[in-house]
Amino acid sequence: MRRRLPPSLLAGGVLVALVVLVAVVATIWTPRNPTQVDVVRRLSGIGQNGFLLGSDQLGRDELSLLMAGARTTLLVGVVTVVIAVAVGVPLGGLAALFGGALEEAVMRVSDVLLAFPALVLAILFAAVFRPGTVTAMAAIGIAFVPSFARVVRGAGLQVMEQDYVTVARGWGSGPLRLMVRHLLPNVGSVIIVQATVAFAIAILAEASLSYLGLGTTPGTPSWGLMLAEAQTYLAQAPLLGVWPGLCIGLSVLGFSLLGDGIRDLLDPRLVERMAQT
Amino acid sequence: MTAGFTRREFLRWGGAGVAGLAAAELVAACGAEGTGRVRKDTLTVGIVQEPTSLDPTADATASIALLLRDNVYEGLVRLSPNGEVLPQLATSWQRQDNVYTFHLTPEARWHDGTPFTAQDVKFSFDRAMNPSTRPPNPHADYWEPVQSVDVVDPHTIRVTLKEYSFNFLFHMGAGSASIVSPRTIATDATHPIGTGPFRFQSWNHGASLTLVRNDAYWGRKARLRKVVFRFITDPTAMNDALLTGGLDAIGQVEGTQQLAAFKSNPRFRVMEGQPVGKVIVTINNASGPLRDLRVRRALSRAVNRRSWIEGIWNGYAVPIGSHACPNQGEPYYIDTTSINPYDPAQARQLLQAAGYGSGLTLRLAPISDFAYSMQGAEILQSELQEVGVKVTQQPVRFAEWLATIFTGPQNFDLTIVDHVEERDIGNYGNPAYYWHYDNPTLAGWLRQADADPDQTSRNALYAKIQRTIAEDAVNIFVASPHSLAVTAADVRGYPSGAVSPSLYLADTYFA
Amino acid sequence: MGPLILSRAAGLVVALVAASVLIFVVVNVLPGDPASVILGTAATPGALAQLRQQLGLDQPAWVRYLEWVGGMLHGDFGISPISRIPVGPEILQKLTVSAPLALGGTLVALVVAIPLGALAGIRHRRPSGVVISALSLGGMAVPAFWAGLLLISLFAVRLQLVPSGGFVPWSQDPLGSLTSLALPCLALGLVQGAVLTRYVRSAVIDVQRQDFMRTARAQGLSRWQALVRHGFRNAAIPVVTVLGIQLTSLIVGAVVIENVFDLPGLGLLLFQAVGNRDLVTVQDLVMLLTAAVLVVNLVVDLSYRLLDPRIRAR
Amino acid sequence: MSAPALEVRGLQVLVGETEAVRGVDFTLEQGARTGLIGESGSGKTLTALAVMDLLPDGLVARGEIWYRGRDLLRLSERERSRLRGDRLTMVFQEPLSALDPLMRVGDQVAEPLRLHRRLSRTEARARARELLERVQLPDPVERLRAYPHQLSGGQRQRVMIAMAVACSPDILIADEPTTALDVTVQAEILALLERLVREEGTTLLLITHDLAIVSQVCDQVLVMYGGRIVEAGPTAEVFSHPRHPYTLALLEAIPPIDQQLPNGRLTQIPGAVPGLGEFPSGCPFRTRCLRETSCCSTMPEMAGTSHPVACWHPLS
Amino acid sequence: MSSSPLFEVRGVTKRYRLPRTSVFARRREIVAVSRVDLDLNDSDSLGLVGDSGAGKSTLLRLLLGLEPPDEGSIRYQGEWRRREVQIVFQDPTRALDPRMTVAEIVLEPLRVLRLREPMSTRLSELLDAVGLPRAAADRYPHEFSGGQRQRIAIARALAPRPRVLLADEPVSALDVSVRAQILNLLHDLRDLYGLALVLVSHDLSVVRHLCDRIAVMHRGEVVEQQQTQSLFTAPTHPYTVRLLEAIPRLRWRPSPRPSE
Repeated sequence: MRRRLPPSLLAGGVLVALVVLVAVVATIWTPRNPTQVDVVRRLSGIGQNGFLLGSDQLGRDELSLLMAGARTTLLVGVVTVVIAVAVGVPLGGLAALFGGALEEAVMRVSDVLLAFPALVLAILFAAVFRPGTVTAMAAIGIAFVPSFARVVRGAGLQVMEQDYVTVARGWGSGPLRLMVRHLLPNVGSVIIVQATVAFAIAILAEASLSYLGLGTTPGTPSWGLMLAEAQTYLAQAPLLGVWPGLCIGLSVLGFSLLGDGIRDLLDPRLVERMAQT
Repeated sequence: MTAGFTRREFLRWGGAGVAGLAAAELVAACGAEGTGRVRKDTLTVGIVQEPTSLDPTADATASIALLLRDNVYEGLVRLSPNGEVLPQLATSWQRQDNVYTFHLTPEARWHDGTPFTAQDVKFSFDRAMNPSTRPPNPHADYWEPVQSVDVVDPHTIRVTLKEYSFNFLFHMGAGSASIVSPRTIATDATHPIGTGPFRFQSWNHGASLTLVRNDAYWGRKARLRKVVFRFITDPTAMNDALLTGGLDAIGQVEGTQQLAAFKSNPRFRVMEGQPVGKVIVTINNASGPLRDLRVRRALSRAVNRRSWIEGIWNGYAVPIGSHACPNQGEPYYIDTTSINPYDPAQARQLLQAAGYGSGLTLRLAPISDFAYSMQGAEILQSELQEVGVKVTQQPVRFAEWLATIFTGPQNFDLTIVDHVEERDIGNYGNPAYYWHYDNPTLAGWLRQADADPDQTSRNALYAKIQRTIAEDAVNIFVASPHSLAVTAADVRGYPSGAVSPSLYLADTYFA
Repeated sequence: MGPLILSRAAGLVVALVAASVLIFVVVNVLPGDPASVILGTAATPGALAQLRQQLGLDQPAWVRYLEWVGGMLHGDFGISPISRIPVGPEILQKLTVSAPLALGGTLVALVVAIPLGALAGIRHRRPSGVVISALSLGGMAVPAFWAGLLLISLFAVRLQLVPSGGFVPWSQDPLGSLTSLALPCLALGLVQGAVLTRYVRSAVIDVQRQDFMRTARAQGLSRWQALVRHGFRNAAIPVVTVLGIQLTSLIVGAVVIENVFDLPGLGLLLFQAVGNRDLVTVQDLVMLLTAAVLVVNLVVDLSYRLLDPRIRAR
Repeated sequence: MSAPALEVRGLQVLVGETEAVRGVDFTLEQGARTGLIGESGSGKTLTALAVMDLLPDGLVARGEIWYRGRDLLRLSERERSRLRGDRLTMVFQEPLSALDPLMRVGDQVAEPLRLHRRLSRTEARARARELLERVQLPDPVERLRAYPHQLSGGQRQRVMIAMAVACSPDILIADEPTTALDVTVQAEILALLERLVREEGTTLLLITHDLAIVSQVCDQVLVMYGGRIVEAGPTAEVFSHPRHPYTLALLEAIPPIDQQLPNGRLTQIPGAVPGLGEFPSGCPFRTRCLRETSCCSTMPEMAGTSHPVACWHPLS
Repeated sequence: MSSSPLFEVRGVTKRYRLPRTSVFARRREIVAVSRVDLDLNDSDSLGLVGDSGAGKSTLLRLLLGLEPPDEGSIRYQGEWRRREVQIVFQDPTRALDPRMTVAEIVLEPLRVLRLREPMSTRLSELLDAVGLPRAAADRYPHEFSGGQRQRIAIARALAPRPRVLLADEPVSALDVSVRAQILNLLHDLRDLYGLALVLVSHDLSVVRHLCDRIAVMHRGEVVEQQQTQSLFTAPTHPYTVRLLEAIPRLRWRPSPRPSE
């Protein structure tokens, strides 16, 4: 069956690919050393003194900082999502599979965890451990766990109600087999959608934390940090407050669009609707 | 530990008014008084850091003294904005060798109406000196030279020192040397009772603190009826508040990048004061490669002071070469900036000679509460990278800095901090001090200098001390930032020097 | 409904206890001894021990936990070891900033999201609907603090209409207080509104697909009449359930926004308390925020049940 | 014979580029009960929705629908809503989802009365109670205050029917009204529907895939396949002498209830119903038909007067 | 014929507890199946009819062994119930894992039950038996029509060579024109493999067509159990009578014509 790709998938794919590309390029090359201070040429405008996007309050190259910032952003996104998936998916899967007391326990714990706003958790973590990228990633990742567990449980329960699972149980398929053979493959798309959405939220959360000085440590380029530093210079160099924000916004947009697109692509209801009308 | 190195001093730059020349303004303004229109009599001052408590002996936060010392609380003496010792509760005093006799004003009354007596001074000083009653504000060293405090009569008190101390009287102007009432000390944290020209009215946490004129003041009464301190942490917001009329004065200007705008605007007056404080990159002299003089010298030479002064203070700072700054509070200052000039090539050679030609990695712990420290870290990282030294940053909150770097395990290589305290060069005589500089000869010179009543020989000795510290490249000495204040154009008599720990507003008024 | 409220309330109590244990454990693993932080350079072993005793740190953990929880139940939130100020009144006072901020933000979000979302849902195939939903998607991608920065840069720095931050106390100048809250509420509300718009839109789209909407039109109602009489009420149910989640993220947004605009609210207090290692305040604040989220979720849950007779009956 | 109640000419329903209903003609005689038979995807529901002007967004109806001398497709949206629920009404398949879950049953039944008859709230409520009595809902007074989820499936469908007959419509379209119900309930609902229609002289269009129901209720029948009407005529005539191979195949594929098949096997139609837009050109049934010849690749017209059929090779 | 039946169901009752509506409310129970007695012999075909909620599907789950009855006993006399009792459901979309190919689906029971069969030969046999092309093996369920999906489900049920086939409304989700194909297939397979068949349907004509014996269920109970022919001619229970009367009958039928 041939289907038109959802436009959000294309737009999101392009944006995400762009971020990934920039991050990859930045690991080998940036126009200048992003941490190189050049006070004499600070606050250069666009194109001035050879700074394509200008320079910041310490004379660092804005473009190089942005490129290197993409690297940080992607790293945070990947690590948090991996943490959340690695913990949340098995928990949700087991809850759906076994039900009963286990499910009850998993759900209650995740209810309580959900009551902690992710950022509050991250602030707590920053206080308990040293503020830094690792702490931020761990906090955000843990904050995501309940939502993954819930989504996987919800989708898993639907799978468990399907007749093919009943048939498999009729043959005596064990929990492990049900999980590997039926549950995980069928909630896979849900996980992918959730992961892209989580990725977008992680980017936002990291930016907020870095802005507060609780995320990425200075010395490592980060969009949130750049915005924090730019705030003092809004009157002199308003663009310093625009570039990193745009980068954050576009990356988040990219991942949200990608998530939407994948959902549209995989949503059986939509497929049904297309076939019906 | 004898070091009087406290939060207050660090925060004076970070959180308090950096004042400047004020006395001249004060006199000049007197004639301009009202011609019919209603005189404004409430002054609103923007303050970056809110005090944590209103008891000047409670803890080391600089803004406690900034707002309350000389306004609400008084001491035996006070410091002028430029660091001269002026009479306060002690209207006069004599020194005979090691013994000071202070004559107290008989008219002073506490804000609760009880009379002020010499007993109150003895209570305050004994409390500060006795380890079991000593309040948390850690200025024990101010009373270190003191042998005993005796009440001669209700209005005379005698302080006997162990030996002559050049710095003793100066320190009696500090916030923690405020005289507190034994009857109200327990509640001073929230309802301060002092003897000063203003009395406390209200404290709206997170927003403002209000003082009103003490009409029963024993001395010259304040000219303002009311003073409101508004707490605004963000420098841009602070500047905006002044621009939009929400403030009459900024206690201290952090957003120096906007200073030009105020300077060119006739509605405002910018007061540039003396340089105050010593911003240094502290080197842990006991840590591995940093024990090597060549390495320390190399680090010093890798730093371009002009970059820092431009990048952080937009030019409002002067370079320093040793642990002293050119203001009247440190009269012994000499210029030592040529001892370790900016020279990356030589820095690289020195590192090569020390065996670190192939690279060196150092840990840097800037203090995240202070913008200068964080910005300095970025510059330092870049500059050291140029000479082949890799820096890994781990910012710490000030509280953590105190616990882990200043007093704690001291497991660090470099940190960046502003030593705002005046006349604190004595710390180089203490081998346990957090930079771990162990030089017994220099320690001897320091003791000798403090006990020397003769200004010429004392200053010569202090000059030798400053040079030695610079030559040993104990720390990287960067700059002394100017004290800066901005007020509305019609504000007169605003103190604009920051050698004094207080923002004394009794002489301030509107034109 | 009665037993339902009771059982939900029981669930809330269990969640609150679990949350308090979690917070207490996390906070009390904080490295660094609060006593030595307070004493700073003047710390002597004797003084440390004395202060610890004064702060009750020498007691076993469970005693301290029970005292903490017991105190809170009596409205006593303890005294900050740093400022020596009772935390309870402090929090109450900060609430005079944070509560209006959260309420204002919610209000802005609702005012933005409900009409725009409904319009986008009704016209989801037409250009105007697509534009709205694209805008809301864009709005979702904007970090609240960046929105704040942009608003500052426009309204405060360029136009100089409002201060770029800080707060004038209500008692001093109520109008000034409102002015200083205007931009923060806008920054918070616009971003939240963008998210909410998406939910309203999809709820309206979903409801239009429902069979009963076709039935309504079969009775002779026009498309618009059907939406007004049947559609919006039904669309409100999923939107209300989402409001709970929204409020959680609103609280998070407020913490950041208070930092951007330098507003002396709970968020700034929390941030500073963490910096000062003010354990008592941190512990109280996190508990309070968590409790707020849990209570809000409960209220949302109950009101959603009130709205829907299918669930009300059960 | 009076003028027909409804006359449909060349009706097409377009889903984007695809024709889901491909030119349909039929006439509903005044007071007649007509069955519209077809499998899923044959276009029968879309035909009904086109008549009611209830097509989902993005679907377009073309052709002519004549009602009382007016072509409905040329009326304004307002005029059509005025007819809907008053003169033309419809009963849907799924009575749970077709009722507003948040509104009391009484208010829903009263809605068409308030809208078209401008009755006051109390009048409408009184009428609603009468209507519920008429559809034999037990405890009508109590039921007025009930929400849809508190009723059983059969009761909900009675409510739907009450709404549909509230304004004594000219034409009532019932789309699979009993498919979601149990067999015993189905019989009651069909009996109710038939009785009401008979009493009021309402013209009924009953859409179903169940041939037995049509044979019980309807005097006329239309057979749809692949978006076209392939056979039409009086029910007895069409069922006992089907002329289209598809109609015959359908009838033969149903296991008889009253007798055992001699060989135990049913006549089966090969293949499956194609999806939308996948029907062959020409006669839509030709790929599954045993009588297919080359001429079947052009579309046969409906031919015949009382019992027309669209087939190149009709059964005699 | 063996003397003892394959399935011996005696006094079986199954209750379900509804989820708690609140911590204080007592959990309500519904009795899905109540005191049911049934026998099923080899090659028997039994129809289960009744309204929705009568307990037909629950009874099938009990026969399949997914859960134990609360009261009474179900005795299976064969060797290996998991292998020998297989099921076909109503909605083939829900019954096939969309992420597995037809080959994987059909062969899955052999893997789970660890049956040593030559997989590819068996696959071809099964596809042939249900009338699917062999090329179907590598495709996914969504590529097939409803009738074909039901054939896949039947192939899977046949894979482990069952003795009993349970069918829960196997044709009610299918188009009318496709129903006959599946009914004929079930008819043929039953005869070919000598399967015992338990067929649940609300459509009495389907049951009549495929089953020798019919059990009428009402509110969890089997109210009447008879040979098909006699049930239609002489129903005894009032509910059965009502059910039979309610069935819409085709009033006219084309007269049988000579086959083409």
